[in-house]
Amino acid sequence: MELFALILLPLVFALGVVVLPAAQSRVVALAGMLLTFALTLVIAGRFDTADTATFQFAKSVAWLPQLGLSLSVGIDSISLLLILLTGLLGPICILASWTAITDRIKTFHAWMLVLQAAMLGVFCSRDLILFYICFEFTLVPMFILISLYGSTNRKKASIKFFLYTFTGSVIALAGLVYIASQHAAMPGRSWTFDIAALASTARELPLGTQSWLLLAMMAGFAVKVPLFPVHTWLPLAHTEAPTAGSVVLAGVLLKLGTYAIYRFVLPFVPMAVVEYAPFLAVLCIIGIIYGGLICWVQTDIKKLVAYSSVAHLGFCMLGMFALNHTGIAGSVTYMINHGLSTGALFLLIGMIYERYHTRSMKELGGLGAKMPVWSTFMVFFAMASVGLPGLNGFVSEFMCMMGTFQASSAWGSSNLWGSLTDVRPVGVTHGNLGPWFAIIAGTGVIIAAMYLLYMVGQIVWGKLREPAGHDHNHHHEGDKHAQGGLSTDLNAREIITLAPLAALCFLLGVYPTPMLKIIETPVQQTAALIEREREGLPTRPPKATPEGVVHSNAAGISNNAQEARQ
Amino acid sequence: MINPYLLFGLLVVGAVGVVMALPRRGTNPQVLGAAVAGLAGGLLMLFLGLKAGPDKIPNLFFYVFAAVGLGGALRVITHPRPVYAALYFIMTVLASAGLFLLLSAEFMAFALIIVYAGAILITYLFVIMLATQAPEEGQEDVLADYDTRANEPVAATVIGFVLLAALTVMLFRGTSALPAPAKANPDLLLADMPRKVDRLLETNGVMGPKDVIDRTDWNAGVVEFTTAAGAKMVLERSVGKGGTLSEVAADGTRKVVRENAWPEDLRVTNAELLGFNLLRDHPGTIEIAGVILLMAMLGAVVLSRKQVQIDEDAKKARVTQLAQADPSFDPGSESPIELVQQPASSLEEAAR
Amino acid sequence: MTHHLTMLETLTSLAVAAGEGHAGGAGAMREAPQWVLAIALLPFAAFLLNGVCAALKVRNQFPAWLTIGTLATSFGLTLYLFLNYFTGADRAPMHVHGFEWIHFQWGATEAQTFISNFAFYIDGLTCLWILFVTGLATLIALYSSEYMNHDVGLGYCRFFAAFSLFVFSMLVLVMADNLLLMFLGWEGVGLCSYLLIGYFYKKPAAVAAAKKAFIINRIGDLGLLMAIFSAYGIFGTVEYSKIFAMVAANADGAGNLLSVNTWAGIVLPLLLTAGAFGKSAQLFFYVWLPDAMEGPTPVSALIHAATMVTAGVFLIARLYPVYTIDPALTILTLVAWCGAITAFWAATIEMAIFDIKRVMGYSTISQLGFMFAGLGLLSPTGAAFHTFTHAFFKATLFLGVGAVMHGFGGQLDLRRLSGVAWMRGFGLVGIAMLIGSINLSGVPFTAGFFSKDMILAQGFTTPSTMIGGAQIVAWILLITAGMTAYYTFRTFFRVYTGPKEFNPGDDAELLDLGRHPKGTNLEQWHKEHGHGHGHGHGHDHSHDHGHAHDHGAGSVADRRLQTRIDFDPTTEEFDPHPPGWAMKAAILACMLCSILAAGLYFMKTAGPGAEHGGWVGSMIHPSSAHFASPEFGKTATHMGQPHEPAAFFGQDAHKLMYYVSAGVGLIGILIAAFLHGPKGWQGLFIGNRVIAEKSRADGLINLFGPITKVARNKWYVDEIYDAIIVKPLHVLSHIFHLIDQYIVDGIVNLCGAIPRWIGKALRPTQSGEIHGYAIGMAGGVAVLLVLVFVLTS
Amino acid sequence: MNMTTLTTGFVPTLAQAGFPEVMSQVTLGHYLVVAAIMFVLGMIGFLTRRNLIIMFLCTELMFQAAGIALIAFGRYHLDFSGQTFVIFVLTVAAAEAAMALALIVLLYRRKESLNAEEWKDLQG
Repeated sequence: MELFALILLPLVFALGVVVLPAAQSRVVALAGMLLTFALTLVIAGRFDTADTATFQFAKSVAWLPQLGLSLSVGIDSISLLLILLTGLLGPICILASWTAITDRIKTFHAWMLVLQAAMLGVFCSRDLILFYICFEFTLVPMFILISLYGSTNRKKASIKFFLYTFTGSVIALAGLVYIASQHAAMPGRSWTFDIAALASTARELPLGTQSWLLLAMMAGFAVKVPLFPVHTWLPLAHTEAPTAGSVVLAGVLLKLGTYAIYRFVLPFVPMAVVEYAPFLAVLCIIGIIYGGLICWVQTDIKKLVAYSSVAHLGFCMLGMFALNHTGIAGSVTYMINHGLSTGALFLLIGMIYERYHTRSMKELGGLGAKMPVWSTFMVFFAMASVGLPGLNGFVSEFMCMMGTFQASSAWGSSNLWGSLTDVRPVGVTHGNLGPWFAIIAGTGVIIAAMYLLYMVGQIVWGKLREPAGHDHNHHHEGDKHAQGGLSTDLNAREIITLAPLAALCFLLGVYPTPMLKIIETPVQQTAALIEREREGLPTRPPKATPEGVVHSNAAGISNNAQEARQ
Repeated sequence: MINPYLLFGLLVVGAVGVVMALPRRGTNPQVLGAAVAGLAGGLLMLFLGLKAGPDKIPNLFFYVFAAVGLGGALRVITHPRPVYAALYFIMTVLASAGLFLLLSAEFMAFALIIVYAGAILITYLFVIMLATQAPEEGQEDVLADYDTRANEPVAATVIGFVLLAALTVMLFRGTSALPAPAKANPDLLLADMPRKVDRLLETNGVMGPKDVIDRTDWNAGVVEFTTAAGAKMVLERSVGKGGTLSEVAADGTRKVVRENAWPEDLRVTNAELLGFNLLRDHPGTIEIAGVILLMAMLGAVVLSRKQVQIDEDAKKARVTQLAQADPSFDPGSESPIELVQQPASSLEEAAR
Repeated sequence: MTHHLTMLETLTSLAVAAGEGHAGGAGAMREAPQWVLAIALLPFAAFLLNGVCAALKVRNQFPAWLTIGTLATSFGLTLYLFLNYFTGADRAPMHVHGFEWIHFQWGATEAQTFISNFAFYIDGLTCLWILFVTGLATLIALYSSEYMNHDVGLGYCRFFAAFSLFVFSMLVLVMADNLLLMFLGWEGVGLCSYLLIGYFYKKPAAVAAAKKAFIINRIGDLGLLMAIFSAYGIFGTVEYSKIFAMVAANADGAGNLLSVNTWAGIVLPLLLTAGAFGKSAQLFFYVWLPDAMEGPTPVSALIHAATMVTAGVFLIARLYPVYTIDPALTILTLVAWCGAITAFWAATIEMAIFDIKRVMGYSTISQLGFMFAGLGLLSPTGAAFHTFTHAFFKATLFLGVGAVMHGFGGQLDLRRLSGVAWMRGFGLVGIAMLIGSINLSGVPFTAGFFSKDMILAQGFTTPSTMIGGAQIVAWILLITAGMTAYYTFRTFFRVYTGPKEFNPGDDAELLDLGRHPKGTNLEQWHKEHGHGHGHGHGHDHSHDHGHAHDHGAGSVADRRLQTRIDFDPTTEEFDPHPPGWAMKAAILACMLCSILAAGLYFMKTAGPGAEHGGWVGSMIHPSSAHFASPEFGKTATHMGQPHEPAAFFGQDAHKLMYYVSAGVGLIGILIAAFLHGPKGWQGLFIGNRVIAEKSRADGLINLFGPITKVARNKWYVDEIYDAIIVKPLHVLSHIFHLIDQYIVDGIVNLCGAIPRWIGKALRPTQSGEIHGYAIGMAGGVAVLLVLVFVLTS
Repeated sequence: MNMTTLTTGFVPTLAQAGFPEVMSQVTLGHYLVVAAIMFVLGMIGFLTRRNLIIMFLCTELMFQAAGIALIAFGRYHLDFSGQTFVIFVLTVAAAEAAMALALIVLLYRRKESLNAEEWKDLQG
């Protein structure tokens, strides 16, 4: 029940925003977001940490029983973490837009709350269709946020964002529904969209089918992540979105893709993933290097950070496709950590944009002297993003890369480990990646330092550069009015928006063990599941038709026969 | 039914005739076209009739009504003047009503004449008159350009006749495969009309006003009733011509009281059958029809009340026209409001 | 923890059973008291408090004193630790557990865990390092409190915050009990180095240098990270004690023989070496260190001379057992050669350049080369000893140079200064420089002499069968020692002796020496920095109290600029600004330490290993740096064992080397005196320089022609990197950007455009003419019907 | 009044009052052919004529044709639902006439023309 309440609470407040006068929208929305966050904290507090792999707070309400649809919710520890992240970013987004959004306030806040509800719904749902509805419904608020509140090129960005991600997810839906239909075709089973039930069905499918399903699902989820060749909507959408939109986009919406891959791709089509992991990993690595290098030549700060997301999510996915515990756990923590640090970077850029109305590093620079507090935060979050040990980014990046490094079946063989080593070394797992993947991906770490320090060097260090018409000598008096009374450096509200993120970045960097422990069991189960499938893989082709499918065919024939008799 | 090549040939000829009959500028072989089309149609009917054989050939009136109806239809689509087209349409409607009569649909026939020919077509005529520029004094009545030229006559006719060919071929094929209709006894419906039965029996003097019907069996055509005096009577259609009325004694023996006693009207009419079908079997239809009519009425009221701003082009044209007609006309003095016509209240009435 | 300990015990017993000649490293561990954590955590507390000061906008010297106090406490604790635990006979490593940092279990079995605690592993090697790190940090913090005076209330808090954070990171680096925590410190010092080099963030050169340092370090760090992964892959752990135990047992975590495992024997140490070279500016990684001289001088002294750059040396010494897995010692040979080549390479550059601070920078690179060569030549004790002595004398030199910069408005060109030691208030500086210089040159009986000698002698004694070409390496080092003596005293004779002459104003000539940062426009550079800032150290010199050029308006930086532009050395008088008490105290302390360090060579302590290497030997011997694997131990009898006197021209190399290296050093000094020394006794009666600018060496420059110019420009390595790596990468990035915009996104847009084109093609059908639609519809129906007709007949 | 004569011979009689006799398939075919021709003529008219009113007349023509076909089928099957449907068609035709004619008047007032092509701007 708590989870239904969690999904409904923002919606109720959205209604409140709509009903109440516009002057109160901000307060109502903030209250809604804070209450939602409080509820997530309550849920986290009541979460049984001894049993993290089971879906807790599970609740299922029949919806359309004929079609096997139900409103089924439940969270394991991974969902819990993402719910917490979503809950945290909610109030931050509202606070960040406190002065930035001045017209159509109602619309903005109402849609923000709806977006919050949809995102929470994604992480809570245990029913495929409920998941998909929430997954897709995030597009609508985001589309509106970008197209109404974005900057100059917003129309194109919003349409591209919508169509691109929507097209992909429709293909993914087709794949998922195909699994459901296969499930329904099996003897003794009826239509259901329960994720766990479908997962076991999908695993029984032959490799060829699984490969197609992998392709279909990746078409939807990889766009959302975004993985290398399908990432181009992201920089555009990020650049044009309002600050809050960017924060949510980077913080949570991209995680919908990674979460979906964790939730669907890995347990549904493990054989195909094992088979195509190197290919997917290569895409990730291309994303890391290519995205990073593109960042390096950007002049638009926001675009730079947006492309950095492509590179970072490449690491995240690389860990996922390492298909061992280290990699997957790294990937899960990466979701959280990237949300915190990149979200904060977008907040910082938004603060600058609100003051200077430019995002160009050619016009803007050397703010270190003028805005020391802002600059401190900027350097801090840039370092978190670079993956400096002691801050959160490092833990996940390290684990993703180590997972990749470990994941090599070749490590037991002579070509890598020395001619006489016959027992597999202790620290490696089965897998098709390995050191070379890790090393090449590791150059991304250097590139990350290059572009983030380039950015910091441009806008924080150096001589003060401000846009033309922004005469800094007369700035204080003249701009007070023009910028809604924003102070030169950050004000208390802005510091409050950043401080929790900074604190978490630091805390999760210094003491990540609780987070790692809480996700351990579910991730271990996923990794073990894939390991089982991997062992079954070489002997798979002879029994390419699993028994379940055979049965279903037989049943189909007998049904036809019965019909013929009648 | 008839040879398909013959059919297609006739259709081609008919199509040529229709193309010729459609209005166009310059040489206008309308009459010739109509003749060709009529010839083709006539031949088609002839061949059909010949093929049908004497026992299955339709009533003679069928040919009359078909010829009038189709001729009218051809004229509707070819006559350049809307008024004439509407009048020809009335002709078609009347002919259709005739066909309905032949098909034992008397109610529909007269309803068609009343509703279509009486109401709808009159509305058409009103509108045609409203929407046509009256010729100025001393001027020749000039047809509007769009009425004198058919739009893509060849393409439309070809498409139409291809469609016709497909339709006819398919219907020939389809009708022969139709299942034979099962004839039900319509008199069963009399069970639902006890008062009609009472009335008819009383007016025909079979039953007295105080007599009470005990049992009816419309399948067999039996009515049993007890007279006010207490005698048991039986009216049987099945026995003897026109039915017999007998008195039943206590021991069951019957004595014929009256021959030819079954009233001529004691049966179900087509209109009654239609009524039952409509109101008992398809009550939703009439509801929906009612709603549609209501909406149409509202729509017509709303639409015709709408203030219409005349187009800039039309306004200019009107102003120049007025200025030409009246040299003292000052374009500035006349308020454009006057150019906005008032709602035509007549339309609403016409719609009803 | 109990679980880990039992595992450790198992492994240790395994090691003991298998190992013979196992000298140390994986012996029994001692549990250290919890207060040891405070040694590292106190500087972190200072960092946080400095942050609070910055937030509260403290406008006095409080942050400095806070830092000094904390660091002094930390040093005191270190000293206490040393005296209590590392003076007796038991030198087993100590362990103290802080908290669990990164813990996860990645498989079903118990062994499939990853454990990286915030825990310290302290052996003699660590103790040696933390002693000089905390000690020097305290002294240099004291020095900085005065040196950074001009920024009180501006960047003062920031400076000391970064300074404290640096000390914390450095301590974590050396004290960590596992590779990953060490990596935290490793990256942490990189960050602080970045922040401190870029301290004068308004100066593009400083920002560029900071960025360069960080990025080049990151390249090495990638190697280190991969090394951590490899180590985990091989050993199933990143904790030193377990790794050492396994190496001692010559078995990896799964029980495979280690010595035949190429990945463990070659790749792992190679990756480690990459990390070490990056941080210690060796070989082709060196380019960041000279540029790092853009930072404030105390930073250069602490980070870029004494501590951070020795992290690479520490890394190799710490993981020495891993280097000895390979029986052929391939990677150690590589280290030796690379160290020697770097030492020589840097020395050639030093002899050509005129910037005294950069001379010190290159000399650091060169001396680090010596240390690496020492490690490679199987003398970790020598390397550690040299690190230790170098820390003090190089700090002394840097602090001296800093005092000169401080006093002479940032003047660093040795052709613009002369006789500084004779100026009022600079006497101590002159002495300190002399002490530092004789140490660096290896004048007999100085600390530098003994430590360098240890490495050189080892070079001649190490058999070529173990380290290929060890003797050639030693010869290169010997030549380099001579060159070192020359360039050190070249600076000394030019700047500190001779006629008193100074020229605080710079002209643009120095700019031609390639001192401007890469990628900046020279014109703009001139414009932005004026004459006074041309050489890139404009900010260092310029606190203005005591100067007559205070214009009293604008920010400090503006004032500074005014001062420099308005100053005309020919018409105006310039007062050299002698160092104050704090700077003097720090210089004095460093100087004394570098003198006293010589005594350590003769100090005999209770521990083993003191016979060779004195006190340092006794510290190193029981540590991991002196580890010998069983395979290795059979052949390497010289490690910690009395070895056969190796022949050097038929003599005992150790004994003879005292004389040879002393001779080489003295020859170097005499050449310097001849070429650069002033007339009279100050130039040892062979020099003839009378003014600052001219000396006999000028003729030599002409003699060597382009070689000096090329050497002065650092052999154009920066330019080569720029041309073969940076530029192409930049071009590639632009190409990628274009590809992204026009091809990757283009395909997407094409997919979007195709429906649009189809729509455009179909648009005429939607003309709005009702007849068109009607014909289309009717035609469609007709076609369908015909189709049905055809299909069904 | 003889019901059999209607279908068996070429007898010129109109309809009868009583319940109809069974009709042959061939006779049904005749009616359907007439309906088809009328429908197609109406369609051709709709496609070729530009006058809005005539176009609407043509749609009415098509309604007529549909009505004939429906009633013929009803007659054949001896089922009165066909007629019921024609009543419905009639209703729709009336409603359509009311709406459409009102619209035509509106349109005419705007453009002073009944030409359908004048309104191609309505494509949106």
